Amino acid sequence: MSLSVSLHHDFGGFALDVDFRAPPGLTVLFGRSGSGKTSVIKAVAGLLHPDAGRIATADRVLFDGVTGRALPVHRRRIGYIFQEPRLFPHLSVRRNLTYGRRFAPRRGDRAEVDRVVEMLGLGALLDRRPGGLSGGEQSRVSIGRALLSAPEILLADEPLAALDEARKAEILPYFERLRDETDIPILYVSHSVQEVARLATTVVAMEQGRVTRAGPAVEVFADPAFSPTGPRDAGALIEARILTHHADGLTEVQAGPARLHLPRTPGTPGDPLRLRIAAQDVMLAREAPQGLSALNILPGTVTAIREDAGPGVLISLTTPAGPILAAITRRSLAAMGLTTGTPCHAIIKSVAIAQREDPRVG
Amino acid sequence: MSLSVSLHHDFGGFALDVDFRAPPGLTVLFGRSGSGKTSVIKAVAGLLHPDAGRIATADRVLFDGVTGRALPVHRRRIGYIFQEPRLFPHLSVRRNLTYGRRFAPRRGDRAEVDRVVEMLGLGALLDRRPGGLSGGEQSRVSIGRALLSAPEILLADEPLAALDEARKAEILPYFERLRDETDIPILYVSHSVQEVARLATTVVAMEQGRVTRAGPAVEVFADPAFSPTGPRDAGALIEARILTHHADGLTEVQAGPARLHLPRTPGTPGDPLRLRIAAQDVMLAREAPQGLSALNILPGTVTAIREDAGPGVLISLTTPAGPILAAITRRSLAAMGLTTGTPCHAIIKSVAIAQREDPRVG
Amino acid sequence: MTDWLGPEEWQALRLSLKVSFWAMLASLPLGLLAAYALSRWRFPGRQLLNLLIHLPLVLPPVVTGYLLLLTLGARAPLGEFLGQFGITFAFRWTGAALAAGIMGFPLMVRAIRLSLDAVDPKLEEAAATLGARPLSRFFTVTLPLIAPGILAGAVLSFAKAMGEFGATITFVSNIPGSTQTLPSAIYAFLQVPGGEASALRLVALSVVIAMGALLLSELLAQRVAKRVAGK
Amino acid sequence: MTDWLGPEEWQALRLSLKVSFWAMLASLPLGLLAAYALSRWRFPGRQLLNLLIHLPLVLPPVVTGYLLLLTLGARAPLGEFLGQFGITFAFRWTGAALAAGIMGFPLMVRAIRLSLDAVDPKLEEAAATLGARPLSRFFTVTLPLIAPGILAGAVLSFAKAMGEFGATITFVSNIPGSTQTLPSAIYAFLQVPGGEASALRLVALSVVIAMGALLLSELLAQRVAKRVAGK
Amino acid sequence: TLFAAASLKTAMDQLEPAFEEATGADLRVSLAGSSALARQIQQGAPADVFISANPGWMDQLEADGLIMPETRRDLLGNDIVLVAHDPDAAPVSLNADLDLPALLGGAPLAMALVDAVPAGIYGRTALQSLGLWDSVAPHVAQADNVRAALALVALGEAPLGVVYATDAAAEPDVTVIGTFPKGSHDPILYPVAALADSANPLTADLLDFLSGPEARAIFEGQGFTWAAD
Ligand SMILES: Nc1ncnc2c1ncn2[C@@H]1O[C@H](COP(=O)(O)OP(=O)(O)OP(=O)(O)O)[C@@H](O)[C@H]1O
Ligand SMILES: Nc1ncnc2c1ncn2[C@@H]1O[C@H](COP(=O)(O)OP(=O)(O)OP(=O)(O)O)[C@@H](O)[C@H]1O
Ligand SMILES: [Mg+2]
Ligand SMILES: [Mg+2]
Repeated sequence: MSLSVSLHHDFGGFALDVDFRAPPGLTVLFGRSGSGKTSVIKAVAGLLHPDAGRIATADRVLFDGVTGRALPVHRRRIGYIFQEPRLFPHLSVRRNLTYGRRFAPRRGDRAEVDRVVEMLGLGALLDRRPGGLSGGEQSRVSIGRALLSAPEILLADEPLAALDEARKAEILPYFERLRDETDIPILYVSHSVQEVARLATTVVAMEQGRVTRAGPAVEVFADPAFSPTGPRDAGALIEARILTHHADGLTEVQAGPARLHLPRTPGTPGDPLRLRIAAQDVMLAREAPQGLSALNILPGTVTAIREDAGPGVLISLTTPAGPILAAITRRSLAAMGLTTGTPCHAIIKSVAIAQREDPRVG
Repeated sequence: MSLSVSLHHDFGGFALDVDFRAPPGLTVLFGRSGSGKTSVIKAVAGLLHPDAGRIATADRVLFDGVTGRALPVHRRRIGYIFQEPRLFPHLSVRRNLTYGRRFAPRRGDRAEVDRVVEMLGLGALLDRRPGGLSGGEQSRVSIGRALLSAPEILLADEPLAALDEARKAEILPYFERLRDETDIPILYVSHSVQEVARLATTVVAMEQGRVTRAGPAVEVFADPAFSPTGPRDAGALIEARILTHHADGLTEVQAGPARLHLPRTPGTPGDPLRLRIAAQDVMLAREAPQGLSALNILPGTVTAIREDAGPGVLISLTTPAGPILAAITRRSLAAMGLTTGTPCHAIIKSVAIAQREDPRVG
Repeated sequence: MTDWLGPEEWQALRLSLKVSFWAMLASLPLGLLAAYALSRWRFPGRQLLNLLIHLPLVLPPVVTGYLLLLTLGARAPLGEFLGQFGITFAFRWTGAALAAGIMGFPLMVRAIRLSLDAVDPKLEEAAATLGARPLSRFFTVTLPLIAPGILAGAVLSFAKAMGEFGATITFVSNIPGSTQTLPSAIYAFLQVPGGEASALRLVALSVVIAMGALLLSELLAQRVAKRVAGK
Repeated sequence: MTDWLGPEEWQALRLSLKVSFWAMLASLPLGLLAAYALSRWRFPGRQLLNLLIHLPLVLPPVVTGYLLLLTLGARAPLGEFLGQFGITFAFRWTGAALAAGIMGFPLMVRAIRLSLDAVDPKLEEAAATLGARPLSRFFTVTLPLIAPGILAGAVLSFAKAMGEFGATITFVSNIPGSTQTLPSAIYAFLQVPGGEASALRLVALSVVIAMGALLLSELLAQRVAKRVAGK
Repeated sequence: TLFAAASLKTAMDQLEPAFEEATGADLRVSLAGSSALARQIQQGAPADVFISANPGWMDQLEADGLIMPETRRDLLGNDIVLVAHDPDAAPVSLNADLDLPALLGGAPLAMALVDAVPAGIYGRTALQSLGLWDSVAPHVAQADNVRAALALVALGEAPLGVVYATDAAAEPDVTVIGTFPKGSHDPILYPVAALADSANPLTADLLDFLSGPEARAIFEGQGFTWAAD
């Protein structure tokens, strides 16, 4: 289901003025500290009453600035993972987790609770109270609490910021599954390019209370002009499909007519898969190189060269697998004599492709 | 100044049992959520009274479990950046920031306040109260508050977790300067490998309340057995020295007898520099490759091969620049026929080296 | 014990306990409501309500008792009206409880209100996002969090009721067995020369009872605090 | 106004204001200390102190006044002892203030203590890590955060003092100009036939004053709350 | 300073300016319950003259040596009466045949505290000596003082009450339906005395003034009887 958000609010000193559509899937709100991400989410949740605007899903109007009607928070059926944990201090972890269940119209099965507890590694903490939990433990409980309330809209405000990489890698697939297997619109705030690349269906970039860029993640990421946190985080997204799992632990995928190797990735042949190829991880060569440890070498043609202030340049290439970006130095650009239209080879280490945080990979 | 921490504490259900020395510089506490990092820091701060142990710097005993003497918190002269912001709700941002100054024996100059405010981008918020600040704004104020209290020990518990990359990049150099230019022991908790690699003088890895590994960062990172969050985060640290800044934006550095190129890095020729070369970013070739966009190719010899469960293997190499790690696939290992003692070339994209989060780089 | 206390005193003690207990219990829901209204709602007449609640504190108890007599006495319009439904206060222990409850009401409301004001609204917000209706929110989040204030309010109200006598005796008089409470008995003893010793005995008794109530409430409050602190 | 009130009543009003004001003001530091001790320190005799503070609530006011008379009267050892230092309470307005202060003390301590209990100890910890000594911590962090409780305590104490008379009249009698407060005057009026109208006038007066104090405290509390909420 | 029972307030309000006019002195009158005043005197109150509504307290003070016994005299007298709320209530004769419970019709009889407050004690003694007490005792609502008892009758909460004649006379909403015979109870007396500690030169003047004709007129105006008669 899609969610459309249009709102204007004046905080006195800070004005929020956004208008975007979050199509089905997961929409990432991306932007610097203080750019208004949490405020947008609060408005969707009903905790901020905007001066004007309209917030609606396909079948429900949550807020209408014209009529002034606002659905009360508790009837919006949202799951909100707050930026800070906000746990109920007087309830055990278990009762925090299941708090929303009793209000849910369709109450998930008990097995769902066990699954979420398992995924978040909260099994040993169920009878503790939030007071004594570590920071990361608290934020995991808060994730679980929102997920278990059977929401029809999920709002996640930097849910993984306080967690270690291994823990993140255990939780990310859950969000992927939510994105792929349910119809719930998800608004997700994150500062991590990796998280964004991995999860985003749509990216909404914000700056000073305004949307500066919004669109499908694949498009936004293929654009050399979009480098969310400086050019070194540029990278293209490639849609692929699993072909086979090899005995030596590699998974071969089909991306357009091209085939790529990556570390074993869960899924059965035929499953779709999204790969992010960071511009930094791509090397270019005029001739097809030999005897390299890199397994993936794609022929391609330079379509654009973007030079910025720094010593690096961003090269856009078309390859059989799709458009990709490569970040190389000016010096290499000159040495290799690349210009628009030059054919060349993109060398990608297999282990560099793909879903970075997953420890099962690599 | 160095800090030695030895403590035992039983929470009932969770036992903390650590013993490590933090030599001068910055010591990173690294470990999964719930491994006891915050508890260690709290004990140093005096907010947790351990059952037993001893915490002392070269000239002061903070806690002595034998005599039972514990220096009161306010006399420990610490600056503690808490995991959550913990701002004083009734004070303006300005008065939050300067709260510790009046208690400091040597009161920093006013310019110091301005510098910190500037670095943290808090200029526009000084007269606001914490209540209305965004998550990232709050955590920046809390960083500033601790830094401005003129501490003699700095404790930072995931200080940058809530910040965007650009903001992190503005703050990290401040910690570097503290590390390099003052004598203050710094305990720093972080889940980010990049932060750790960039800042750590010493790494203390924790698991379930125990120290599993402690030592100088360079050593720990060169060890293929140390992969803090799974093998894909392995990477070696190389100590280098700036040689020249080239006109095309590259900085040439000397690492042992080898020379490497990296994007413009601040500093004057002769300045020492630490580089992290992620194992993932290293490609291997039996023959010296030609016509590649990669600028840095180091000859080397395989010294060890570590195979784990996954499809990847970690190769340790000696190179003129120092020991480095390369992560390649089993398939490539087989195809290239690498074994201990095999000479080969390590190919490193210049842009992949170095201090990743700094936007001035790249 | 029965030796030490005369039968009338014994009766006064029992009655005092009954009156104080019911005064406290009956005030609780109203006190909660009033505290909630004052703390959370903005409505015209809010300050008037606030003042009204504080009145018994400001007025000499006799005046409060007299006003009660004027409004709820058997001959007063409201009193007669309620009397038709079998609700009478005049010269009944219920009247004593009412007077005591009213005298303790400002104390109870204040205590609860202070606790309410200290509840982090973010937690109620969180409950709302999880689908809890206002009433559920109140019972599952707010109420447990203000438990210390409720306890404090209850014990203040109870203690006040154990000591109240000015309004009570003015409103419902002093009828042994139906409205003679401990404080009235104490007062009576103090009116006659040489009655101090007898008065002291009863004073000691009410002190012991109040101490018990106080200790109990402290104990409960500690438990609640521990739970909330997550220990 | 001066027409409407007789000179004695006018005097009683002034005295009541003085007595209530000083009762409140002098209780404040002690109330703070007692509340802090009860909330934060664990010491033997803690529950005894707690009970002692609550006593005036439980005891009939006459008894409290009598006990004061017995301990601090001109003939009592402690009273004589203090008298040597020029501190006398007996039959002075200071005694009225003392009695009123004591009667309001449990209310004040409770209010402050509830606020204290609600202060997040993490903020005090943060202040400590920043080098603030316990006393600085208290004044820069705790005190501003419990301001609502202090205000509530102060207004309760003031209101109680404006209405108190049982203990006051028993302790310091009812001497116009030195110990006759509004409530005592009201009491006296109520003792004679036809005094109701006069009493009512004084009652209205004290209600108006208490209302003023209440409104003021609410206003201040709102300001404080806004500041803390970060608006 | 004069300590006087609170029930004398109206009289004192008139006496005070009269005395001040006569002597040019400043008289201060503290009005409170006799018990409170007596205790304060025991604790060294700075009073010069005490008028008690209760001879018992004066006896107590005398026993304690706190008054000058030679100055003690009974100043005022009073009667107790049966009052009714109903303005048309027929007068009754107070004797053993009176069926008080029937008159009450199940409603209470308002009195002051029958064991503690003088008016209550006098009333109880009178009813006892008339043989009415046992039948009426269960119906007695005891107020903390006469005024409160009177208020109960005035408001109609109690149809009947036993109060001082002085109070009944001043309350328009009650009707006196009977006066208890003098012999049915101890004489109702308001003793006055100078206090032993009094060093005030005007004390004697005040005592004289209180017994003087001007004071007598004022007291009798309030319905008190002159005890010296
Ligand atoms: N009072 C307590 N009672 C029981 N267990 C406790 C208590 N305090 C802390 N713990 C447990 O001790 C462990 C370590 O907590 P700590 O806060 O030090 O973790 P951490 O390493 O900082 O984790 P994170 O990265 O999530 O912040 C946690 O599992 C926590 O639940
Ligand atoms: N009540 C308020 N009054 C004034 N300014 C406010 C108020 N509430 C929020 N703001 C400002 O609005 C801006 C956006 O806040 P918001 O919490 O939406 O930021 P954010 O994008 O979530 O940032 P972060 O990544 O730091 O959490 C901030 O600069 C904040 O200070
Ligand atoms: Mg935010
Ligand atoms: Mg922690």
